Amino acid sequence: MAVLNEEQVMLRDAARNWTQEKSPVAALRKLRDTKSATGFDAAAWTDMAQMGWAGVIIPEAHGGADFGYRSLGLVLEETGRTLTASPLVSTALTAATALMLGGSEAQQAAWLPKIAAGEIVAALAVDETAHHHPSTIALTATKSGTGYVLNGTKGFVLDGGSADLLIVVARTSGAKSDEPGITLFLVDAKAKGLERKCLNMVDSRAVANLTLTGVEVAADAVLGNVDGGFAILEQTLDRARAGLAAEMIGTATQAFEITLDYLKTRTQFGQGIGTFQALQHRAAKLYTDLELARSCVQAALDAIDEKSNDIRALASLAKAKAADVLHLASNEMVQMHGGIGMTDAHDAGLYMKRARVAEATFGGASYHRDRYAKLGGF
Amino acid sequence: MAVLNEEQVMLRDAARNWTQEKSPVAALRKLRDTKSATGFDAAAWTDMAQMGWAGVIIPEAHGGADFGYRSLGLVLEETGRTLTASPLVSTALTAATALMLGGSEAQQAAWLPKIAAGEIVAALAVDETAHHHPSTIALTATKSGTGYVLNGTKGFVLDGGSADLLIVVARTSGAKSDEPGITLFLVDAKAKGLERKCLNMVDSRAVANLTLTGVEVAADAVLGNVDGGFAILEQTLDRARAGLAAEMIGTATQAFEITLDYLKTRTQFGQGIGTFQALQHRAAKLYTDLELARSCVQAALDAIDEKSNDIRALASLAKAKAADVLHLASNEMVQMHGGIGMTDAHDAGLYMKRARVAEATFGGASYHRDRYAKLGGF
Amino acid sequence: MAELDDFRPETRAWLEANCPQSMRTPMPGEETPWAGRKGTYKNPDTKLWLDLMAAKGWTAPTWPKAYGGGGLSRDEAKVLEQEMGRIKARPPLFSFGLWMLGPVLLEYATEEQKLAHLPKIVTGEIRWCQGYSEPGAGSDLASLQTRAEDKGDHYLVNGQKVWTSYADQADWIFCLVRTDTTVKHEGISFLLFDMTTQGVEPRPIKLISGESPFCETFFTDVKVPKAQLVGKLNGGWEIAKRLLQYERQNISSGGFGGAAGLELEQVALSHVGEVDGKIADADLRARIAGHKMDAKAFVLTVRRVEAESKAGGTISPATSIIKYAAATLNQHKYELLVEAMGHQGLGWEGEGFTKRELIETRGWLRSKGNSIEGGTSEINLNVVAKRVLGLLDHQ
Amino acid sequence: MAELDDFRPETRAWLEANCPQSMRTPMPGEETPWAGRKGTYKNPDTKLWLDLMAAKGWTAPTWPKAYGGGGLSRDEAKVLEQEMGRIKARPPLFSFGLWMLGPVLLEYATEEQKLAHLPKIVTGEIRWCQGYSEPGAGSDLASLQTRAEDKGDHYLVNGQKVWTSYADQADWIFCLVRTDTTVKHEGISFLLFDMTTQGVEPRPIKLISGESPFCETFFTDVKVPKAQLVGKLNGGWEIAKRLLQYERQNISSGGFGGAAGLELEQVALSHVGEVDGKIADADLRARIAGHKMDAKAFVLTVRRVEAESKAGGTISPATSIIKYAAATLNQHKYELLVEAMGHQGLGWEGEGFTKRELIETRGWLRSKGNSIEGGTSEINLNVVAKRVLGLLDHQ
Repeated sequence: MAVLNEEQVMLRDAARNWTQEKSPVAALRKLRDTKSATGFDAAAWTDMAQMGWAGVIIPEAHGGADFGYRSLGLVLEETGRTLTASPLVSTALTAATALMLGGSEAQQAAWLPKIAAGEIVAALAVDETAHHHPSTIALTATKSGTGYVLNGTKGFVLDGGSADLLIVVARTSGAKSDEPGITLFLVDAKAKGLERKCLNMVDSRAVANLTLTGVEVAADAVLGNVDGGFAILEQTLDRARAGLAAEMIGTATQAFEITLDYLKTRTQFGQGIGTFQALQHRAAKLYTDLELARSCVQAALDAIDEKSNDIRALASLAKAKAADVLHLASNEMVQMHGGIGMTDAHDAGLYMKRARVAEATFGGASYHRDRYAKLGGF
Repeated sequence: MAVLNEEQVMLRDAARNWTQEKSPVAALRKLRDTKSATGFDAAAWTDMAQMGWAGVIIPEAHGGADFGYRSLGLVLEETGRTLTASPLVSTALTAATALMLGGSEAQQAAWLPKIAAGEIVAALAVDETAHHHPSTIALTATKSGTGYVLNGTKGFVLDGGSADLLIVVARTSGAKSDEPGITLFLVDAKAKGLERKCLNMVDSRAVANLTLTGVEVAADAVLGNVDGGFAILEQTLDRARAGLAAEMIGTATQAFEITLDYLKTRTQFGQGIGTFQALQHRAAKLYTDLELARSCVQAALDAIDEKSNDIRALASLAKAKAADVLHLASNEMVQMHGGIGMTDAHDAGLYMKRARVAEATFGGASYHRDRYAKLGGF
Repeated sequence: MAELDDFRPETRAWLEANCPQSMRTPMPGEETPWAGRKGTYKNPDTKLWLDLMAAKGWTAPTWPKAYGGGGLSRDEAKVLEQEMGRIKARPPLFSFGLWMLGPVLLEYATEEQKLAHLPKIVTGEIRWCQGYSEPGAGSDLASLQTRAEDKGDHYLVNGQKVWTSYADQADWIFCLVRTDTTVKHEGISFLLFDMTTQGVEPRPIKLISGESPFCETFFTDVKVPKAQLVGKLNGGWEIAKRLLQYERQNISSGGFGGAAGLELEQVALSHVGEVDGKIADADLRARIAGHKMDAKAFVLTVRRVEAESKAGGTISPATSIIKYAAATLNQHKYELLVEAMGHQGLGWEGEGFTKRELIETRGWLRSKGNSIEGGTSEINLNVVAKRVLGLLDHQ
Repeated sequence: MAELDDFRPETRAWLEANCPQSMRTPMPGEETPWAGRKGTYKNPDTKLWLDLMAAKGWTAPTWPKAYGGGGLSRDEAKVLEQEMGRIKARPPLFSFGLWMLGPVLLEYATEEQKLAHLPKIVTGEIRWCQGYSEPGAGSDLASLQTRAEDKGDHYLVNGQKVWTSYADQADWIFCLVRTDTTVKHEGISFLLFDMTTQGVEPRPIKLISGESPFCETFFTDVKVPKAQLVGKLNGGWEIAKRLLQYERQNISSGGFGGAAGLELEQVALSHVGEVDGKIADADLRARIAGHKMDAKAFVLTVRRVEAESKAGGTISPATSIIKYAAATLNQHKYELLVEAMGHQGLGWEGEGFTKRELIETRGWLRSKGNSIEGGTSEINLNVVAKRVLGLLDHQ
C-alpha cells in the first residue's frame, strides 16, 4: 500500500487547515438555515478551485495537477470531516472522470479546463428511482436527423440544480435493464425541454430531479460510443464510489473524534463517562472498524491510480465498509452524547443526516455486498 | 399467553428434579466416552417413560396423558438444560405427532400405545442432504402389486440407528422439489433392503444415514394420503420445531446460568470479573434475548395446543429465535470462561457442540427467516 | 360478577350514544387532546368527547370518585377499555398528570393536595409537565442542583431544568429540587408549582427531527408556597423513583415498540421492487424478516410478562428488559424503513416526497431519542445486570 | 546496495541447489518442524533442510553470527524471504525459541546466557516452551503464584502453570516465577530451566477440539541454578511484557486471519447449492459476502500497517487492533463454514464425512481459542481504549 509522498502530505495539510478555518460545520448550518439554492458556498468553491482542488485528477494538458485519485481522496477526507458542501464530488470527481475516460479530445479540451478552473459545475444524471441501479435506464435517446432527442426523468442528481453541464445516461437500444444499449450524452443545462426541481434533503446538500421532454442534442454530444456507454459509466461510478468513500471516512473519523472528546469530558456519577468499560469497548470496536475501512478506501484509490485489475471489487469494498462504519459512528455519536446529541444545536444530528445520504449515494452497503459476491463468482 | 396450570408445574418440577439428579451432563459424557451405539441410556429412557414423558401429547385412548405440547415443552426444556440424550424428540414428539395427525385408527392403535409406554423408538426420515429441505424428496416409492417399493437415501435421521419404526418421506409422483406427490410410509426397521449407518456427530447424539434398496411395503404402510403427505409432514415438522426449540431454550438458559455463576466467582485484577461493565452489558443483552426467545417458544406451543391458525409462522419464529440465542449463549459461555472453557474437561464445549446440531436440525435460523418472510407475503 | 355483566351493555350503550363519530377515526397528531388552559381544539368533537368522558370520570377510570375519577374496579376498567376498542374510540385525554403525577399523588399527597389537583387532571383543566433532568444531571439524575431555599412560608427556587416535555404548553410543573446540599439522594424534595409563577421561563429545544417537544426551563427566585411540597422534606427521591416507574411503563407500552415493523415490508416491496413476490434486495429482505421476528417476539414478551405479573401478583423480572428492547427495536425498524425507501426516505420537506415518506423520515430521527429519554439503554442494561442478574458494582 | 545486488542471485542459487523438492510443497501439519531432542521427522528431507539452513544461520537470519545467526541485514533478510517465497520453500524451523525467547535474550541476557542458548535455538537442538499463565492468573498474568525461593546457589521452584504450549514435547522452559510475595509486578522474575529437571511434570490438556497442544505443568521442589535467571531479580515483568509483544505479533501475523474465508464461498456453493451462479441461500450468501469483505479489509489493513510502520519507523497505532480483528474474523469464518456445511459440518469422526469436512469442524472448535489465548479480546479492547484512545481507568 502506497504511503503518502511529500506533495500529498502538503495537499492534505492544506486541505485540513482550510476546511477547519474556512469551512467548519457552521458553514453547512448557514447554507441550511439560509436555504441556499445551490447548496454550496460559491466563494468557498472559488477558494478551493484556486488551491487546485477542482483539478486534482485532471491532466496538466487540460489545466489540472494530474495528482491522481488518492490525492483527491485526501482532500475529500478533509471536506468530509467538516461536512463541507461543494461540487467536489459531482464535478471535480465524477464528471471529470467521465470526461477523462470517455471524452473525445474535443470534449476534454472543451470541458476539463473549465472544471479544473472551477468555472463550471457538472453533474452525472444516472439514477431514475430512489435506489441505485446504474443499468436500469428508461430515459430514451432516439435518433433524429444527425442528432438525438432525449425523453425521460432522472432523480437525485448531485448538484443537478446548479450544474452548467449534465452528463445524462440514456437508453439508445435494448431493454430497460440491459447493460448494452446505454449511451452517455453531454447536455447543456439550459437546453430547451429540460426541467429541474431542487429537492430538500436531510443533509442539506443540493440534489435535483430532472425531466427531459424532447431535449435535442447534436451527434457530438455523445460521450464515448453509442450503445457502449455502460463500460464508461461503471468505471466512472467506481471512481466516484471510492472518492465518496474517502469523504465518508473523513466524516466518520471526525464523528468518532468528537465523540471520544465528549467521553473524556462528560462526567456522570462522579466519573468521566469514558471510564465506563462498556463505552470503552464500544469505542475500541468503532476505532477498529474505522481503521479497517480506511485501509479499503486507500487500497481502492491506489488501485485506480495504478490501473490495477481489481478496481471494481475494491470500489465496492471501500463504499460498503465506509458506509457501515459511518452508519455506526453517526449512531454512536448521538447515543454517546445523550440528550444533547438529540438537539439541533449540536452537530451530531448533522453528521447522522449526512451519513445516511452518503450511504445511499452510488449504492448502499447491501448493493455493494451483492456486487462483491457477483464479482467473486458466488 | 397461557400461564402454567398446577399439573404443568408439577410436571416441570418432576422433570427438573429427575434430570438434575439422574441425568446430569456427566451422563452425556459417559455416553460419548463409551461410544454408546444407541446414543441414549436405555434405563434412563425407561425411567422417563414410566414417568409418562413418552406419552405427554398422546391421547389417553392410546395410553398417553393428553397433556399437550406446552407440557411436553416443559419436559424438553429440562432435558435441554442437562443435555439429556433420549428419544423424546424423535419418538415422543415427532413420530407420535405424525401418527396422531396422519395415522389411521389402526395405525394409531398399533403404534401410539407402544410409544407412550416407551417400548419402541420411532424416527422420521425426511432430509436427504446436509440442509433441511422437506419438499425436496428424491427417494422414490413405486407401486408394485398392492404395495410399494422404496428406493433412495436419507441422511441424519434422529435415532435412525436404534429406531424400530421408521416414517419415511417418499416421492410417489411429481418433480424432485414439488410439494404434491409426497407420501409418508411406515417402514419396519428390520425390513429387507434397508441399510443404516450410524454417524458420529459433535454433540454425541445418535443420527443415521439410511439406504433403501427395493424395500417392499404393503398398501397399509401409507401414513395419510398417497401424494398428499406434505401437509402432514409440514404440520409434524412445525410441532417438532416448536418442541426442539423448547429443548434449546433449556440448553441456552442453563448455559447462561452456568456462565453467570462463573462471572460471580471468577476473579481477575482483584475483582470479580462479573463487575466489569462490558461483561455486565453482554450478560444483560443475552438475558434479554433469552426472555424474548422464551416468549416465542411458549407462544408456538400454546398455538399448537389451541389449534390456532398461525402455528406455521410461530413455529418458524420459535425455532429461529431459539437458534439465535442458543448460538450466542454457547459462544459467550466459552468466551466468558476463558481458557477453562476451551478444555474438554469443562462442559462449555458440550453445550456449544449440542447448540450447533440443534440449530441445524429441522432448519436453521436462515431457513426459518426465509419461511417467515414467505408466510408474511414478502 | 353479576354487576359486571350489566356494566358491559350499559357501557356499550353509553359509548354508542355519546362518542362522536369523528372520535372513532384514527387520530392525526395535531388532534392529540393534551387539553390544559392553553389547549386548542382543531376538531370541536375532541373537546366534546373529553368533557363527556371527564364528567363520568372515565378519563381516569380507576381513580376514586372523590377525586373526580370513575371509581371503577380493574375488571370494569378492562371492560371499558375493550368497549372503547370495539368502536375504535380515541383516548379522550393525553396527560402526564394522568400517567405520571396522579398515581404518585394518590400514594404520597395529603388529602388537601389530592382534592386540589386530581380533579383538574381528570377534567384536563390543568396540563402538567415534569421538571427532572438538568444539564449536569442526565443518567445521574440524583446529582440535580436546582435549589429550593426555605424562606419561612415559602421555598425560593433557583436553577435550570432540561428535557421538560412541553413546558411551554404546560400549566403546572412537578419538579425535583435540592433542599439539602450536604447529601445526595436524601437532599431532594418533590415540589408542585404554577408555570405562570414569576421567574419561570421555558425555552423550547429544537431537536434533530425539527420538532420541539422539550424545553430548557429556567427558575429565577421562584416563590413556591410550602403547602405545595409533596411528601416529606428531603423525601422526594422515593417519590421520584416511583414516578419514573410509571413513566417507563408508559414509554414502553405506549407508542413505540409494540407497533414496530407493521408495514415495513410493504414499504420495501413498493420502494425496492419485488421478484416473484419477494423484496428484490435479498439482503435487505433477510434483515427485514429478522426484524419482523424480533418485533413479534417483543409483542409476545409484553403479553407474557403481563400474564405472569397478573398471575404471580408480582412484577415478572422480564419486565426490566421491555424498555431497552422496545427502544432497540423501534430504532432498528426506522433504520430499515429509511434504507428501504432509499433517497425517497431522506427528504426533509417540500416537493418530491410523499407526506408518508416525510413523516417516516422525521420518525427515524425522533427514534434516536428512544434509547436516551426516560433512562438510557446503558442505564437499563446496568439495571438488568445488577437488579435482575445480581452482578455487583466495580470496586 | 551493491552487495545486495549480489546477495539475491547468490541466495537464489544456493536455495535452488540446496532446498529439497519435497520442501517446496505445502506442509502437512504432521511435518511441522518443531525439532528439539524429541523431534521426529516423518519426512527425512525436513531434517536435512533444517540442518542446511541452520548451518548458514538462516533459521534466524538477522541474529548475530556470534550466536549462530545469519548476521543478515533487514534488507538481506527480506531478500531471503522473497527468494524462499519464490520457490515456495517451507520454513525450516518452527520454534518459540526463535519467535519469543531469542529476541528477549538478545535484549536482556548475559553474554554467557546468549552463547549457551541462542545457538541451540538456531539449530533446533533445544525446543522451548512458555511458562506464563496459571489457573488463577489468566488475563491478570501478574497475579501469578508459582514461587521461586532463594536457596543460596539455586532457586527452589514450586507451583503450577497452565496453557504451556507443547510442554510435554519441549526440552527447556522460560518461566515467570514469584520471587517476592510482598509486591505484585515487582516481585516477578524470569527463569530458564530444563524440563527434565527433577520435579517437573507436564500433563497434556485435552481441548474441545480433541487436540492437546497445551499442558498443565506442575513444579515440585525444582532446583534451578541462579545462573539461569535472566535479567534482574524481581525484574522479570518487563521482560515478560516485551516477550508478549513478540508473541502477539506472531499470533496475529501467523496462521489465522490472513487467509480467512479463502474457500468459504466454494464450500457454500457445493453444500447449499446454487441458483444461477449464486449461493442458493440468499441470507447466508449476503453474510458470506460481508465476511469476505471483512477478510479483505483485514488483509489490506495488515499491509497498510506494515507499510506505515516501515515508513514512519514507529509502530502504527492501528497495530493494536490486529489481534482482536484477526480473532473475530477467523471465528466468524468458521461459524459461516460450519453453517454452510450443514449437518455435514457437524461430524466428529468416522464415516459419512469427508476429511476436509472433519478438519474444518475441528478448526471451528479450535478457533474459539483465538479470542482467549495470548490476551483475550476483552483485554485487547481495554488496551485499545486506554493506550490508543487515551480513555482512563474507572475509579
